Amino acid sequence: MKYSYFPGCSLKGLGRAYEESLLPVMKHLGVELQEIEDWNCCGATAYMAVDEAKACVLAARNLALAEQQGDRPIMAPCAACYLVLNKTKHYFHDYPAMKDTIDRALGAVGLRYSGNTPVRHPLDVLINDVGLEAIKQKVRKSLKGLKIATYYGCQLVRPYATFDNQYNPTTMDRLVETLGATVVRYPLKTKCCGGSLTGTVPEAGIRLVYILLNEARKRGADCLATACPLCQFNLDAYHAQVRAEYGPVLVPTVYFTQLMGLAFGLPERDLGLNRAAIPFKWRPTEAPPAKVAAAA
Amino acid sequence: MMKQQANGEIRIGFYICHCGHNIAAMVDCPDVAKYVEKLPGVALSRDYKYMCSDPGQELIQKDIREFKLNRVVVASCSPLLHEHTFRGATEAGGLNPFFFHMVNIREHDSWVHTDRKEATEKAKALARAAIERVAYHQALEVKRVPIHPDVLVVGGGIAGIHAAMTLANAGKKVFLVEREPSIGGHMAKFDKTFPTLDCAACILTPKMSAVGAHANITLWSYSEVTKVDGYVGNFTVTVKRKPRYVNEDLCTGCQECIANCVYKEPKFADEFNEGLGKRKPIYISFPQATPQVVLIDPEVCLNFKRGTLTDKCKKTCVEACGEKKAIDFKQMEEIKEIKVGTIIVATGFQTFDAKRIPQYGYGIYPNVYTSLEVERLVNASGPTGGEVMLRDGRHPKAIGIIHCVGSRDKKTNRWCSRVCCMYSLKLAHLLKEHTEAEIFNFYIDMRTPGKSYEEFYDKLLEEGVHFIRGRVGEVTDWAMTPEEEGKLVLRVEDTLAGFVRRIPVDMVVLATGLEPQADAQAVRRMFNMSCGSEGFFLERHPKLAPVNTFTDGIYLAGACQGPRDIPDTVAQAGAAAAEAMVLIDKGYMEQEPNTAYVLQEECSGCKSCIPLCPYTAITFDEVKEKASINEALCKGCGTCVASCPSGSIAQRLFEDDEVFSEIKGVLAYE
Amino acid sequence: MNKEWKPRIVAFFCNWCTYTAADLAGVSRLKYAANIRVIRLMCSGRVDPQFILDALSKGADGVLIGGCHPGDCHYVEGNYKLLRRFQMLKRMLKDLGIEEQRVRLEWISAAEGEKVKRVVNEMVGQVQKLGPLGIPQKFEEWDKEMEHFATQVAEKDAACACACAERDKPALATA
Amino acid sequence: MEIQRTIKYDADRVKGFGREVMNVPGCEQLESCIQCGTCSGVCPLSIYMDYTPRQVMALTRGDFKNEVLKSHTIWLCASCYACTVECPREIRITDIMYELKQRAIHAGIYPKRFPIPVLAREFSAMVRKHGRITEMLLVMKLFLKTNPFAAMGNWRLGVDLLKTGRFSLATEKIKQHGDIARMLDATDAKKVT
Repeated sequence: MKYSYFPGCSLKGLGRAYEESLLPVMKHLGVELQEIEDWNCCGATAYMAVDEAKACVLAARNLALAEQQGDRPIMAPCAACYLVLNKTKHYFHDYPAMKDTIDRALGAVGLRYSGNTPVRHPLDVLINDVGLEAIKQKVRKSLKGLKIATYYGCQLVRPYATFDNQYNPTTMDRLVETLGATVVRYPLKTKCCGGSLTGTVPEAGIRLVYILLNEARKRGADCLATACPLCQFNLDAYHAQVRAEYGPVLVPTVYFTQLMGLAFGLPERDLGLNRAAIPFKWRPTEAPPAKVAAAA
Repeated sequence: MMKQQANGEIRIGFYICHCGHNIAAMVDCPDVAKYVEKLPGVALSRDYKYMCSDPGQELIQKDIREFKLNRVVVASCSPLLHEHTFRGATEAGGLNPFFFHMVNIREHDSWVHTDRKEATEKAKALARAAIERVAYHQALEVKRVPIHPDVLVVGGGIAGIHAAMTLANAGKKVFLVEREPSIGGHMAKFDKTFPTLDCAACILTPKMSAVGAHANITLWSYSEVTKVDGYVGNFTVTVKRKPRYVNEDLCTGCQECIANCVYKEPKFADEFNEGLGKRKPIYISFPQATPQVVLIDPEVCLNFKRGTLTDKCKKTCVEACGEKKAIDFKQMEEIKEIKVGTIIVATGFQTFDAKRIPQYGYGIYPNVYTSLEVERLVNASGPTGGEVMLRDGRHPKAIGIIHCVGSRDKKTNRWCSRVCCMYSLKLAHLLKEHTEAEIFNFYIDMRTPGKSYEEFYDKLLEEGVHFIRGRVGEVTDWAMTPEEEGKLVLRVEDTLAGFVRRIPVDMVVLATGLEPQADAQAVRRMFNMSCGSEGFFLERHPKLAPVNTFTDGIYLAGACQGPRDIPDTVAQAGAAAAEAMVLIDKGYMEQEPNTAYVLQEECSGCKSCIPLCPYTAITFDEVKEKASINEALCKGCGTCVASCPSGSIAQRLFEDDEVFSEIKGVLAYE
Repeated sequence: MNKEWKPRIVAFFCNWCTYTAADLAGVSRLKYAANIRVIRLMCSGRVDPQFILDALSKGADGVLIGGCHPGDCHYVEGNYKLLRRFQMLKRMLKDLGIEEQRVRLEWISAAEGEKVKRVVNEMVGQVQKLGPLGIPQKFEEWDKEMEHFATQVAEKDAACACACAERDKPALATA
Repeated sequence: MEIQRTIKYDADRVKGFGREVMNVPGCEQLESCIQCGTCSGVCPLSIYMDYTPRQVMALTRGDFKNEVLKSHTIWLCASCYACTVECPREIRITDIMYELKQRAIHAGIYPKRFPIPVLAREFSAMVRKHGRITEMLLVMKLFLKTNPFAAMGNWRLGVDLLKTGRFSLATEKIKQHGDIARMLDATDAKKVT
């Protein structure tokens, strides 16, 4: 299984821990990731607000580079990138005018985009390409006893995701259950984390963060599992502001890839667990010695 | 050309209709008339405001006599609308009605084009085609098919019941086929009916028992139509009668067997009560069920589960039945074949599956109900005896009723289901009556068209029910505030107040919409009908033939044709019955003489046409070694004509000459 | 070709589905290209390949056939019968060098007024791109060519005739 | 008590504005809005908005350009697409919000010192220059350009992030960063025609 890997800006910055855990986990599962050479910012939501055409052009450059560097599906772990790249692909097909613009802009730097390369999210790949069975095989330290609120956030499943239900996604649930953890019913799993508003309109953003954390706590979750760097950042980094507003709600938020790493028994230092502001202290118990003996 | 000469001198009268502005606005009618005037064979050419009006038709008749016309062409609306009218006029003028041909320049021209010049050119081309064609027309005789006097009514809801009763009371023999163990349909499940609030049972059950007792009605419940052959006046219908393991003629409905079933307590989900109640393996759908005959559910009856051979079950029901000997575990499925002349399809609707909108939490939160479930909940004969008790045993203090669930939504069903607003108002009233709870109605638009419906809305407003104009975003159980704890919370914009609200309630009622039955497509095929884009059966004309289908002798009644309430359904059922009676009392049906015939001298006897005919109208004459067509059986599709390698089959009204000249005509115009 | 050129399309619609759908399009006041001329038949099964060829040879630039959806035929299976014929015809047209977009078969139910609009507009668009088929003109050209050949052949015959006469003379003489 | 007229005269409309928006790719469906309010009902931020999303739809369709572009609503939209997937008329409300944001930015009308447009502009400027985003720089610039006090208040956060190595001070760059500018110009060139 080979994929062109599009990290996106966040995974090099705020979401570093996501990349740090994603890469070893994928490697461990025999999924080859080829980072797109000289990729650029996907355009993201902010740029959409400035100029849709330009945003699409930015995204298209990455799609074109990926095609140029090998006929592989693209894997975009950041929900925002995943959405923008897919949106661009849709617009490219649905609106001739947009196609012309993109062709024109790419032409200016000697690139071409066919519009065929699929853009996929790690969850999609793990469930549909790798398969839960294969993942189960790799579990060394079961996450038994860990209660998780799976938090998908918004842009991962809306509006373009085809691999899961928009209203009640379940891929991450099934995944962490395979790792041995228990999923608590969390009706906010696709609600918005406030996105960039936490920084720009704190009173609104912080409230959303609080609601998400507080509901997770009320439902007895030990942590939230997320698949988006911005979600993780908002839920983790603003605890001070949340405390100031509403009192402390210290539910840690981890990337689902970090949980996989733990379950696979990969070395902790490789999983970027140290990067969280609200530390995630829970650890799986060692596999029963009998197994070890058998293995030896 | 031969035939045309054979027809002698051709004198065509051409008439183009303005249809007020409908045609004249986009087509230059006088100009078309002028163009046609010069065409060969045209004796006179006129434009006129309304050809279908009496003066218009008289004009045709007058001209036929004065100008010795022997062909008539009218360019106006669709032949499906007025061909009949003008054939009549032609005949009244003393000509064979089939010397007439019609040109459609309204539906196919003036209404669909925007450029007057182009539309006029098209009208000329189409007119010319008709002129070329009509010259070849032959005098034809109309075919008459006798109508079998018996009627089949499919579906025993209020529509089927009313249609059957109307016909039976008029002395017609009716077969009423119902899929469920009892007739009554959805209406039997309702508690009260809007806007008068008279109880559904009180007005329906008398009709039901009347059906059961009527000498002219053969009632087959727990049965399904599986096959329909033949054509108007002469259908052969196959009906499957499912085994109820109880002999209908012997069972008196005493229900001793139920009382004595080995299961002391009912423990199986009860379909009639939407699964809110329980029944035994041997049961009767509901107290007033018609026919009053019990049935056995082999899925759960011990006698079947443990195998009839190893007699483990005590068969207490058989003992209880005693001398009547009505219970028959060996009963088999029965196949009946009946002959009828006309068919009324009244197969009804199904309610929208609320699970398809997960945001509303049906199937996730136990206190989210569908409207049909609530109908049973407030019903005195329902599972709770009319006490509104939630699945968790509590009594609701606040209730939210969400309108338009599975209606007016492009992602589920686009159409307005027409009855939800009114039945939601009714349920609001009944729930208020039963619970004194605070009640919120969430609607997009309040639709109360109908006699004293708006007044009913006023009544509810006076009763202090809250009406919030806004489509609920979601139903959830996560609390923002203390008073929301343990409640279902509806998040909605109060669009009239202009802000978003969170409203905690104990019970949510989903006003699910009406949609076509799951098997509507199969049924449609079986009866050779069409479906509209939303899947309801298609009427022949939305205004002028609302109960007819495109297949003669098959009529529609009730919600299978589109969402409608009880008054409209009953009215339509009456109309369908009347349409059927028109044929029956007339005794025959006139049919287009568009049958195919073999040109004996040219037939090479290759037999390739014989397997093509779906009506086995073509046989092979072994003596003459030629095919021959039984025109009584021929429906006039013309498939054999097009397929005959030696071109030795022809079709009346669609002779090759006629079609070729029409082609020549549409293309000749420059 | 002058800009004014508008394709001429002959359509054969079955009475029960497509013709009714076209009526529906009218009643719903949908707007579509005026280049189409509809001929009504009881069933698409009545469409004889000759109709199509005849239309093309008489100057149609395209032919559209509309019938009920598979399984919905008012006459049970007329549309299937047509489909078989149609596929064979398509092959033949290909051999004749007639672009396949010029002849189109569509299943349009009585409820699909929208589809009538879409299909007609699409087809007019395609045929507009292809330009005129102009078979009648071609016929004329061919006729001219034939005359030309005919005259040539005639001359040849004449020439050969006298040649033979020359050659045969002595024989005749000896006889 | 300060009062102001709320009545709208036809002169307050910018005729054709609604049509203009509806002609933009992705915004066509606005025509079929039935004002049911589902968008507001599911919008997590509707509780802060001066106009609810539904009202923005109505105002846009009704040609009330100034009201729409001045509203906080379009800036509060976090583009979570809840409205878009829930709308019973399949109106892509989020995309319409984007379109309105763009128009506001170009028209230069948005609440003064309201950081979001600034963020958007800084963001795009940085992308144009480096091809990638270095969040640290972005955030610094943003706060300095809007209100320094917020920057102070959030300083702890900054430190946290630096400690956990999630905020690098090194600028992320792509090799061919000239390309970005060239592409973006080509885009404009196209748009002029």
